[in-house]
Amino acid sequence: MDMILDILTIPLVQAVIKILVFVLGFVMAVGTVLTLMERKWMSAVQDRIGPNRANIGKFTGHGALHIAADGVKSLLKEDTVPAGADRFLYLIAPLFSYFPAILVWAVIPFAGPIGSVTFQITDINTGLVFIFAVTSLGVYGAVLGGYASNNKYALLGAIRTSSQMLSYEVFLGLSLIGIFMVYGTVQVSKIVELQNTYWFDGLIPKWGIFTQPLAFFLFFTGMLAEAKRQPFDQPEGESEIIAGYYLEYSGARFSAYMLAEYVSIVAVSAITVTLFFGGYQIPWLFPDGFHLLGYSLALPPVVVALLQAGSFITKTLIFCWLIIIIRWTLPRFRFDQTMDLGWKKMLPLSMANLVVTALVLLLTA
Amino acid sequence: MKRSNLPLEFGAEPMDIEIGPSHPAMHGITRLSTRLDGEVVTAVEVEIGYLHRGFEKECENSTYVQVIPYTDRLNYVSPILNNIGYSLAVEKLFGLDVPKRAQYARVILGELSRISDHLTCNGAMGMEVGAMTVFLWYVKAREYLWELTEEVTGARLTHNWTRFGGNANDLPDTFFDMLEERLKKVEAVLEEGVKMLFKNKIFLDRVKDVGVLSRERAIEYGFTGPMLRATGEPYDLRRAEPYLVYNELDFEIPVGTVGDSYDRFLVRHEEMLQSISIIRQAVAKIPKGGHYQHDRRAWLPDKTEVYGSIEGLIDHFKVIMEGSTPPKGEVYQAIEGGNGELGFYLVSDGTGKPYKCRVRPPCFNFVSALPEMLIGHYVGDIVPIYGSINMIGGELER
Amino acid sequence: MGVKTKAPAIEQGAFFTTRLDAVLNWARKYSLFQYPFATACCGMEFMATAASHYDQARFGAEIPRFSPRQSDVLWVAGTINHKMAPIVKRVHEQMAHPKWVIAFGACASSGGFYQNYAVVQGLDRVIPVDVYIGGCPPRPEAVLDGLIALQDLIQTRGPTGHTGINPRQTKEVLLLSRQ
Amino acid sequence: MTAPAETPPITARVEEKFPGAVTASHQQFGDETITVAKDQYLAVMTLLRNDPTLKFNLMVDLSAVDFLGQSPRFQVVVHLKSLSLGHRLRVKVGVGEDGPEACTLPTISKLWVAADWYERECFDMYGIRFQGHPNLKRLLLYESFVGHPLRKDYDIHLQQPRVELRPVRERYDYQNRNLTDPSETERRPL
Amino acid sequence: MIAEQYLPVLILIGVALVVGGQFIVMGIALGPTDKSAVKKAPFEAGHLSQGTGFRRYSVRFYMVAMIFLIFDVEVIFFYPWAVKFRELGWMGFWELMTFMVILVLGLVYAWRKGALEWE
Amino acid sequence: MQTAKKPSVKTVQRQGGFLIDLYLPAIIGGLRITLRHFFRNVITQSDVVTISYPEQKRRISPRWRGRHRLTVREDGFIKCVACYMCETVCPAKCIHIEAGEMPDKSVEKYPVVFDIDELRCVFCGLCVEACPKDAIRMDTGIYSMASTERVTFDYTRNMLMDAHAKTDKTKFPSTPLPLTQEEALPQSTAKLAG
Repeated sequence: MDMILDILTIPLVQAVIKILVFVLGFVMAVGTVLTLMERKWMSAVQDRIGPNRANIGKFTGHGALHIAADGVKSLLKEDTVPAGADRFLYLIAPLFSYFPAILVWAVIPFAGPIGSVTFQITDINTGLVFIFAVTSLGVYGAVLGGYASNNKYALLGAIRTSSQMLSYEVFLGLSLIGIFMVYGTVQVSKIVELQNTYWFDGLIPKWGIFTQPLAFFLFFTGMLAEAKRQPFDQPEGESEIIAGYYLEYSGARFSAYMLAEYVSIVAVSAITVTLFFGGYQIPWLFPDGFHLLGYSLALPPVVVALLQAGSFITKTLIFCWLIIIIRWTLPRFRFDQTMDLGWKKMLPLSMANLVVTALVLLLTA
Repeated sequence: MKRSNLPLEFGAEPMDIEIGPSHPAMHGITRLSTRLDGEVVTAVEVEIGYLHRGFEKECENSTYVQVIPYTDRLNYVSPILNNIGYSLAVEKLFGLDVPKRAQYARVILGELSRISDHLTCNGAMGMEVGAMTVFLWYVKAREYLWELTEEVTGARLTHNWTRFGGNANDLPDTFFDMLEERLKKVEAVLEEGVKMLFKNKIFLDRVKDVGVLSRERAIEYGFTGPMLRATGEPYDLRRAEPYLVYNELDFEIPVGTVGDSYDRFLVRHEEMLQSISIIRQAVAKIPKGGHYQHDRRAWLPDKTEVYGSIEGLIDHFKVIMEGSTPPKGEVYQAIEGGNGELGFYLVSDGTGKPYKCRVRPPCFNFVSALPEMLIGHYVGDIVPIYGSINMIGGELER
Repeated sequence: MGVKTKAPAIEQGAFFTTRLDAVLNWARKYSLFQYPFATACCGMEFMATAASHYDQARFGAEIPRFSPRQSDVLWVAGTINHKMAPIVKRVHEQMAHPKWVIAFGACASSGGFYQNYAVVQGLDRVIPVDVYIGGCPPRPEAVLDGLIALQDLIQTRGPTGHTGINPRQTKEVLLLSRQ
Repeated sequence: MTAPAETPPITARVEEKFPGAVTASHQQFGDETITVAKDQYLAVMTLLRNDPTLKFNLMVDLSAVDFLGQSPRFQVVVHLKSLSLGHRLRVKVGVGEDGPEACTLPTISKLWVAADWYERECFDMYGIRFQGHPNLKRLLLYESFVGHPLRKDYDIHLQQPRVELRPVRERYDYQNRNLTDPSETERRPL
Repeated sequence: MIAEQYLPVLILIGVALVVGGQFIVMGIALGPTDKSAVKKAPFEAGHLSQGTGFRRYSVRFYMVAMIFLIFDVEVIFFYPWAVKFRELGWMGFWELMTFMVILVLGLVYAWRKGALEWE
Repeated sequence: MQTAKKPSVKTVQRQGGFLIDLYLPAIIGGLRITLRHFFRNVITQSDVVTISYPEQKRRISPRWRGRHRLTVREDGFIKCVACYMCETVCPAKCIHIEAGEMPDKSVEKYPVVFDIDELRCVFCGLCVEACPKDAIRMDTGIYSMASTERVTFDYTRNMLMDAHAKTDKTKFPSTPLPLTQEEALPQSTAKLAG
């Protein structure tokens, strides 16, 4: 028993366990389920029922088995490689889509620490910069895939992806600077902790959304674009360039792209929640329990951690849902309008946000 | 459109890319061989004919009444309008009078058809710029209308409903029972469409000032219908050359100001509302009476006559075996179809088969003007422009 | 390139009996990504089938993929004329295995009443067809029946569909009269 | 067809400007129609478009009729409409079949852009060549198609496939109008 | 310290590779293959593709890449400043404003020059 | 030709302005609609219009033109007299009739072969209109035909008569018709039927 506990105290072992639980147990699972949920949710928006027929005996699970069907089928589908394609790049391109979606989870805390045990895979002290760096890796998946396909539509998709990502990366970084300034740190765990401080005698939490409302909109928009979700899904451009960069991909590799897309939705939601919606924080819940206006309710640390994890997961799922509903509400931008929005509207706005934040902070300091 | 002052080319190759026929935005049947400089369309060649079904040849080898099912499949989104147009042309050739009730019925179903045409067009335009939900709602609304027409004609979209001298059958009571409720539902869907798209900057950005064609150019190209009205020319055959009972009905002709995709969208939307009002007026005014006036040259007598009298049976046999035999001559009859002036030019040689049956397809002109509308725009603009012209393959290529 | 593409290894056995195959076919039949090759009037009914009232998404046949690589079933909805025939043939050949074809409506199935110089008298003269749906155009109910027929076909015959099977030699006629 | 006693104003105007150009005219079913001589066709069309009392700014339709066995064999029919003045006119012009220059007609696509595609379609369907047309090639059919299907001597069932057609067993061969598979019919009497 | 912090990241990279790689490996292992010429031809709406998909692309796209490089590098300079912002106070603010003004000028220049246009 | 009425023209209103340029109001407005649908459909399913087809069936019009049937007389003999009217009028030429005569000349003619290729059929209903004997009808209510084989769409005379036997006469009541010729025929032919 002691030995097990000893092993558990090794940070690396802890990290592996966390990876297994958080990434494989939560992120991949949610990403997979989202593929179905998107179909169900969009059906609800469109007054339909959505997939519900796949069954084993009488069990259908309201369509849950369609995930299994899709997965098995895609593996058995022919794996096409177009003539003239760059075979190696074409082969490995889908891998790159997973980097941002999965690496991001390294620094995202699921709950507050209990003693020395943290619920964060690793607390890199340059956490935000790490997020920033990793999200920009996602472009490779699309660009390499589109470029290697030897297909003109795919090429268009690839170029669009790269331009769009480049354009949105800039103000994404700028909009985060406001957060740095407000919380004075780039370490993600600290930012989340600091979001549990309050204005007006512990009444209103200093969540990112309240301290940096404009930055939230900028960041969320940028993140939607990074995840290539509507209204920024020009790289896929269903009705113009058919399927964009993954046009030539079939079977398993196509599902790899699709799954990566959903996993990155989860990642985007998690980042947004972490930075702007208090991460795992529940308002007025402190490590020792609730405190509000003098009233308090003491809770054991494990319960607090569980509540926090629950809050984080709930918030993340709400954002996943929101992103999907947005997709089925809005039309998509034209490609040049996406670029215009990025360079000509979002970038100046994020600069202005920076200046205003600096001014406000200095004047109130 | 604003042009940058950078030199256009730094050794970049233009990209020739085939868009269509099997492409989501081309509705399956048009091929645009485009040349792109980056994202900008610099040259377009339109190729059509992927749905050419030999309509005219088939007509020349069919009797007059057998042509009616073929006309259903011209503009298959508003088939009854085609039925009406063709029947009016043949009736003009015969010199037949259609009972008032049949005329009103034609107006009602014709306008229902027009609404379903515009619903499909506007919905598809939404879908093509990414608003899938609106499209599905519009198709849902169209479904309500199709149930209505099914109630009358016995088919959802290939109705084969008009005959020479009236209609195949009368509007049943169940139709009138369902009508108002269905129209209300359609109005509710349109209202939702307004809220989803009309003030949405993303949508406006996509459709505003794209595919502009001036009034003069539009007339040069022979535009009619919503496409022409969007440029500001209030040419509507229901008013310009009234047919059926449109003179007894009040409606406004919506016109646009700029002539871009957005105006076309708005004009179609407004036309749907006008059509709903026309239907309400027509339902209020529809007289009692017969739905079909038999003429022994034109089409079958009533079944009671066939079963009951030898003359009726002979008429019946004659008209089936020889076909309807109009006098010699030629006739052109145009009506306001879903897309514009839908004209039928018939040449009769006195036999049971039309010597020549030509249909003047309104969207033929629109597609021929595509290069002018597309060049200089972005790849992304192809979609809303193409969507706004409401290309209907059956009508375009016959 | 002849009519017959080389049958992939997995497709050699035409009839599957094992449990594993049953599972795999189950997955195939409930995950039918479709390539809507909608050319004419039938395309309107295809829309209607996909829309809220009939919602063919219920069968897992939801996602229209306009890329032949990603689609499993080619819905040819509408007339195919001789100008279009090479294109539909190419698209079909470019589709990744396993693939199925549904001829949607009278024109696609047989040419319908267009018996003239322009129209191919049935899609099966160009590419093998797995399911025919009659009607001009068929009601969405018929379309769904066609889809169910295809699902039954996939479940019983595996990934081959009709390719290479002489329709006259088999007695397994999956006629659906569900009314 | 004989000209009616009272010459309608459009026909009169054309005859006034180009005496002898109108070879026939009628007003059947209220559609005013003139038949013009082939050599005067372009001039008449220009007049119809530009004359302030005519102003036919909308070219509605252009097609042809094949009167097989008559001379001239084809009749190109143009429908015109004036949006400002509200009147319509049908212009017909005969096009012969024989001779090197016979099956041709000057293009009016310079006058109305709309005529461009209509003339291409007419060429495609009837084989009438429009001189001066910028891009006279097949529109609806494919380049490898031989013949012009709307000519009366083109058999409606003559197909020209572009891909190898697979053999299909059909109960009826609709091309040849016969039963190919009689064994399966039930011929027993009731 | 560094190793401890970043080792999990390495493991995560491994996880990402495995998660993505499983599809690729299984797809190749399980999927049927067909090597016919038509099948392998790139899809272009049912036509034979003319020319290759690898081509030099319009210069606009490279312009964006360059502008991005410039701006992104500049943005990086904000990071240390932002973190130390409270300690630097007004002095730091004005220093940064100078920097920002230059950056904005750069953006305005690029904008005016049409480098952000998509024609 | 009727005289033209003066058209009243309405210029459509183009949207624009500052509020729209902000993007957000419209996005929130749109989200409100979609969310309303979403919650209604998730919670009460009140907006869901989907018909779960094979289980649920929607009412179709009694006039719906479905698969054909060949009607029989009261004595069970086929009403069709092989007059070729339907074959003549059929635009799809999908009807194939071969006439035959009864040995005892009790009826003039009857169809030895009456085939309809339902795959070719375009369901225009002209055959029903053209039939002088009310022998062919399309009111079987069979609106759905799908099969994996082309041959299954070839309906022979007996299959079409089966369809008559199975037609739900209550659901698709035949329109009242006057006394027809064959109803007045002598009952002797009844013996020959079957």
